[in-house]
Amino acid sequence: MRDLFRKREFSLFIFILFIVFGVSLRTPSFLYINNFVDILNDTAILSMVAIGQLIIIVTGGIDLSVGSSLALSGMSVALLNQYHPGIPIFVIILISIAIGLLLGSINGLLVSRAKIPPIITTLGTMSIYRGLVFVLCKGSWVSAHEMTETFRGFPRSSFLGISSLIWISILIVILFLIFLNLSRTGREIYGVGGNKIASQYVGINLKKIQYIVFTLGGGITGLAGFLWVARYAAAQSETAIGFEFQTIAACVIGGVSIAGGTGTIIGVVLGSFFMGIVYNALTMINVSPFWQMAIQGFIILFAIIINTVMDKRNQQLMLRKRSFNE
Amino acid sequence: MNKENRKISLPNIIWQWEIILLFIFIMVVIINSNLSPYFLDYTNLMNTTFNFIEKAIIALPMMFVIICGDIDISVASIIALSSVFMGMASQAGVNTFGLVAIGLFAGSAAGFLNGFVITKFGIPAIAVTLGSMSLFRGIAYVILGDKAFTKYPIPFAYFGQGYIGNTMIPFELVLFLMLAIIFGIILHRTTIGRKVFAIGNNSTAARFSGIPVNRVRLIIFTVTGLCSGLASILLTSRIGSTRPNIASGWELEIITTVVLGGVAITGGKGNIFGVVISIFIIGFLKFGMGLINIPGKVMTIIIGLLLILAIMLPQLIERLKPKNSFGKVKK
Amino acid sequence: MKKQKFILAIVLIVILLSSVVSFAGAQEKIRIAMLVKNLGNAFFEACRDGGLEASKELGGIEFIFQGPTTPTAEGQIEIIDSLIAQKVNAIVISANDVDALVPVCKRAMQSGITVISFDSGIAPEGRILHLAPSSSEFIGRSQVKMLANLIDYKGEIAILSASSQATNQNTWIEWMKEELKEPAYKDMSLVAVVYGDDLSDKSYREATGLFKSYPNLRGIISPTTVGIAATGKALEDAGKSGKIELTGLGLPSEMKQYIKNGTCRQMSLWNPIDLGYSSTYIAYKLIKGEFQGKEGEVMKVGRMGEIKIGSGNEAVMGEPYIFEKDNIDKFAEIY
Amino acid sequence: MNNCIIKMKGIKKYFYGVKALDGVDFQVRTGEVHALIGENGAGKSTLVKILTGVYQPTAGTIILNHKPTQFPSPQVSQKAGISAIHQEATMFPDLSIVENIFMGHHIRNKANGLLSWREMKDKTQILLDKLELDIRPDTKVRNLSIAQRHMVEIAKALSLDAKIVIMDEPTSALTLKEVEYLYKIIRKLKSENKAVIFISHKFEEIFEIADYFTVLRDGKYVGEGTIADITVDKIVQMVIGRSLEQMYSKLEAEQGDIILKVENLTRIGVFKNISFDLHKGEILGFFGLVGAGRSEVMQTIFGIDTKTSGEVFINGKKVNITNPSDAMKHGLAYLPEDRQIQGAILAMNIRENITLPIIDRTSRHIFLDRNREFEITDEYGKNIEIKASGWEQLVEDLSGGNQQKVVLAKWIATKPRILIMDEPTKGIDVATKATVHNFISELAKKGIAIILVSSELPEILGMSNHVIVMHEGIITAKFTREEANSKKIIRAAIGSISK
Repeated sequence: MRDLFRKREFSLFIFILFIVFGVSLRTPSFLYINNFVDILNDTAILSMVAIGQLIIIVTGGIDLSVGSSLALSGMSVALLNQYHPGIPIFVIILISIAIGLLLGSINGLLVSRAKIPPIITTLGTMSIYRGLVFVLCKGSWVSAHEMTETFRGFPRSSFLGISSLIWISILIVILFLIFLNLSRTGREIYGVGGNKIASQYVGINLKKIQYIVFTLGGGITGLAGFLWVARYAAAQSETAIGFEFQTIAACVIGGVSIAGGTGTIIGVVLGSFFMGIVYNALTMINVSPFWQMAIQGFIILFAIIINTVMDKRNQQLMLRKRSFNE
Repeated sequence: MNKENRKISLPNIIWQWEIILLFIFIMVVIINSNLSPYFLDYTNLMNTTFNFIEKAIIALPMMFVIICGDIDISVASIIALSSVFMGMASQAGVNTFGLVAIGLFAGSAAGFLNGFVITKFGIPAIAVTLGSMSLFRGIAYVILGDKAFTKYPIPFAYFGQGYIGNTMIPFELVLFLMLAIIFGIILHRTTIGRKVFAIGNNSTAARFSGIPVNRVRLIIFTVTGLCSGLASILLTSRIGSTRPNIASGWELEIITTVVLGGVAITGGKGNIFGVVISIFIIGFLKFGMGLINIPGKVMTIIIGLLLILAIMLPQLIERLKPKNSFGKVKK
Repeated sequence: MKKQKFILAIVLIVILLSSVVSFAGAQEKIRIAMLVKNLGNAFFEACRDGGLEASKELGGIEFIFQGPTTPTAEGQIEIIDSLIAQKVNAIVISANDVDALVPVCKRAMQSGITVISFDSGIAPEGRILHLAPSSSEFIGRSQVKMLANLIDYKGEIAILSASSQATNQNTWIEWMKEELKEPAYKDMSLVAVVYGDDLSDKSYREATGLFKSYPNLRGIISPTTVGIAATGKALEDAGKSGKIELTGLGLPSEMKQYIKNGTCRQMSLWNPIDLGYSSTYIAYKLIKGEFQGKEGEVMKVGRMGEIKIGSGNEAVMGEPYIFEKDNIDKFAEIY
Repeated sequence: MNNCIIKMKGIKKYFYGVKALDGVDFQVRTGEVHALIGENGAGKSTLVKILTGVYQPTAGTIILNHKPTQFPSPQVSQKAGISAIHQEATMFPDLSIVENIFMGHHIRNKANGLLSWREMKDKTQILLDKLELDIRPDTKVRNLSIAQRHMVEIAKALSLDAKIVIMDEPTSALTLKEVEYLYKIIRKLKSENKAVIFISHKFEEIFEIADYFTVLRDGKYVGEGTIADITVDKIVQMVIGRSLEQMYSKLEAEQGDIILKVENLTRIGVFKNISFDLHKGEILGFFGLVGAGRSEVMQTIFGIDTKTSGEVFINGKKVNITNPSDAMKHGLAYLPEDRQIQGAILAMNIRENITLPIIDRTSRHIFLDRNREFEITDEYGKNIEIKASGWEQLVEDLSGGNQQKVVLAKWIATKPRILIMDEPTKGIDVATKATVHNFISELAKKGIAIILVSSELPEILGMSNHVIVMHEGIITAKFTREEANSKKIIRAAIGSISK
């Protein structure tokens, strides 16, 4: 039990409850179940892509290209839908995942084979993919009436009263919980991030792991691309611009160490949820729109500092405990 | 390969990298002048420097930041923040001299805040500046809202629009070249530079050797803020107005420039010549592409490709070299 | 060896790109550059089509279409610099900043380039004339009138704009507020102005925030295409179609869906093709010296008929067109 | 020899032209505990890394079960039944013990292919019980003591169920009790007809547990034989190529006044109540097992870590040292334990390394003065006999011994009055070791006060005027040179002397 309290996830959870409580004092409607469903809908895509970002950051990498690859795969399937409305929705979904996997694997190859540091690789592909979106759509948009009803309606179509958007994100969370905790490759991802030399000694293939995380991350991003354009019923060349920073922020708030080796799915999901609540709360309690960005920045900084300070305190406590045992 | 050859290997690599960059630069000039008759025109070339010198001025301290093994993605937001403070002061009737002081001070203060949080709490720079990126620009939005500051004293316009005497050489360009010389001397010829390289290569050993690692990093972040403030003065002066969204997206362009200049993102390696050449490569490349009216979004593809290809190039060369029989012992 | 390959690669890339670029051509023609707020914006794509139409009609024009990657003044300045260097004959700009472009446009005019602004203007010192799609006052006031009709002059309303920095939007909002002061609107109150930054997701979120924070909200005005479409989608998703009325300025092609299903019963916009056509036409005639660009002058602008230059060298093209269920199909085909 | 499980012939390994191994032959039989003996830097660890697939040999053949084999990766080696406890920390600090033990070969549920944590946890529990370690299997390794970490490493090797188990200095951080358990485990492995390669430079251990030995020196094969047929003296001869007496050339130095006085220095959770005096010209030895807290004490004195309480006096004056540059101002110098991480900056050249701590003094104002740097490097580098092609050579291209000399020269160049040396001869070859020892003696003779932290008993005994022994953060014994002997020191180091 005491371990539970010491966990970052737990303190983040408490922090979230605190904010929810504070906001609901001012705006009781914040507590309505509908509002939470909306927040879930809003954070579904963020938490999915943040999980992709998580597995990359855990290996000590970073992916700045998620916003661009999301836009590229989203634009591709939107155009596909516009010109071939007959293609069934599940094929569209598969294609969006496939495009994402392709874009991710390009990153993965550049990082693992060409040995370009992840931050540079994805800085480059970020511009390349974003530019390709523009080339692909020739500057024009795909808008609501150019999409088929099933395409547009997919994220909202509900099953057991919950939208498929949320279902998909739950599915991704579960799949990746299993992958990260119950598969060898999943654990090796943590191994690589924790200690590269040690993981070499136990025979983990670093290149393979790097390739896998970027590719998988790309796959999620690709799927998110479809969900994004379908949900907002618009594919534009500016789609998801700056989204990479949001996913990184969700990870950092969720307690993922930017240096690699640590970070949990639950933490990231909470981190995304936290961002969603902050966004939602800021609009609900009528904070001036001009304050939003400053408050977000402040909260990110605050969360990071608290995380670090708590971590250091825990380590001190651990040391103290050990010295008393003697 | 024997020891004798490896002796000068590091300068060798840098030398090679500069050769590559210089070569790319020449290619850019040749191709551009073939594609457009307007490229090789003294006035045009001078005037186009206005468009990248402000970024270049931040690229100089950014080079120090990255050599130290850190990164600062809040620089563009610092530009917005300083510009807003200058705008406020200008509305209140502060003169040109005062505005410059305020711009520099606001930039340094923001940079100091970054450095302070990074060194005090030991948080990776990328995480801190990710937060401060929103915070600084956010403050600019808070102050400005949907307004813009447009009233600046007339002499203030000189910084971003003026030329040196009757020549067509922009004041900005001269200022940048002077700063490049100063930063180059600091990096390669002074104890500060030596310390920066030591920190970037191995911050633990540097600390054990009595180098005040955190103080040096704090100073570098503050100087980065200072230079962002300076860039803000030039930009504000050049466009004569302040909006909270100015310079958006510059942080990544600046980092791209520095990395293309051969500064290792993992720290410890870099050279002023590489960065200066890289600044002009990207600047002239964009200008040349602009002359044949390639859309900006297509330019980003080319710059992205250039970045990746250029970074891959030394490895490709390495791979083509006959394999020596020695393994690697690197940790 | 490797270096040679590298040169080859660069050369190939450049060749590839120059084939993408269709504008590079003969030098004898009159070159008119249209510079828009940013690339990848459907509204400006339609303006480009108008510009191309005018170029074809007038003949002997090389039409250049350019815009920065992000809607900022410094991005536009960079492009203007390269246009000056290319010695184009005219620049037609929709500006991201009224004042910031003045110095560089002055320089352009000094080097003999005809500079006019359209859609979103530059301050008078920086251009010969400005072609407004419609008078800002008229746009602002008519928006409020349109919404008031939809909600019977009663209830809370909100505005969802583009970015807080968009100058033309801000002017319209000022006029909307002005109009709301009239006694006819005593039962209406403007509760919020929010900004979607012309991003679908942010506009969508802001719109949803509006419904939640103001349960009694009756109407939303969104004077920007991305914003109005995202609000339409948000209303549809929240099941608020018909409960909250939506109006504003939007491209018919983007809004067809929401106008057809009644989420947005009425909205208006001027014809961006006409706007692009007229501004290109005027630029050409100014170069040829057939128009003087003087206050009070009446210009004969091709198929658009006569346009008069008003005070401050501002010309107004016409009134915005109102789109409804009945006519949306026709226009959605065009722009 | 039909039960020969692995045979290595003519193994060579060069690192950038430095010969780490030069034609080594090595063979191990099943059911045998084979001691691989040699000084630090003799090539033992390199040989182990070739066996485990971490390094590829430059030349030579490996024959496994009478078939020529190659180990291109650690995985191949593991699959072939070789597991190893490496000397360096090869742990994942943020992961649990279970995870550390099973990383790379997690157990999967046969039915669904997913990891079976329960089975792994159970197995870990069994392993921990076997080693009598009272820790929960899901404890993070970060929270373990050094000795516990080593035990986990051993558990990890055992979990692999390997045919050949390599133990590279497994006992360096263990207490006597834990060492006994280790012996038990080794005997059990032997009875299961497995081969154990046991690397140690503690002869008493070798004679206790090993059956057979192979000696390496300077990367070369020296000889092999059965333990029963050899004496300690003979092995020592083989290992060092000369007799023990020659090794330590302690010059008697005049001992002066107290220069450094430490009183009740405490850093919570790390060490407490450390008090000692250091005289001019004295060599004060600090002995203890890995993780006893010696380096931490020194780093606190040098201002790298902050103390919780206690006082430090230099020349009778109380000083407050909060960072290394303060410490240097008071005439302190600290040669750290980890040469490659804390000591040298590998990617910089010799000149830049040696002048780094005194860079502000060699420069003219803030401008670097390369000539002066060169002069200083030349002076100190030649003095300590650094072998390099020039002062512009990168430190990473030097041999371990020469790297250490660079670090030593760097600190001597600060002209310290008090020199703290943390494992100054760790991992360097015999010849260099002797140079370093001579050098230390000479420094002491010049009146410099020296603290020598070492885990090598002969070094401590051979060099020190006084010996302080630490165990788990406290001083357990202090001896004069005359009182000190290996038995007393070891007993204090494993904590059997009460405070």
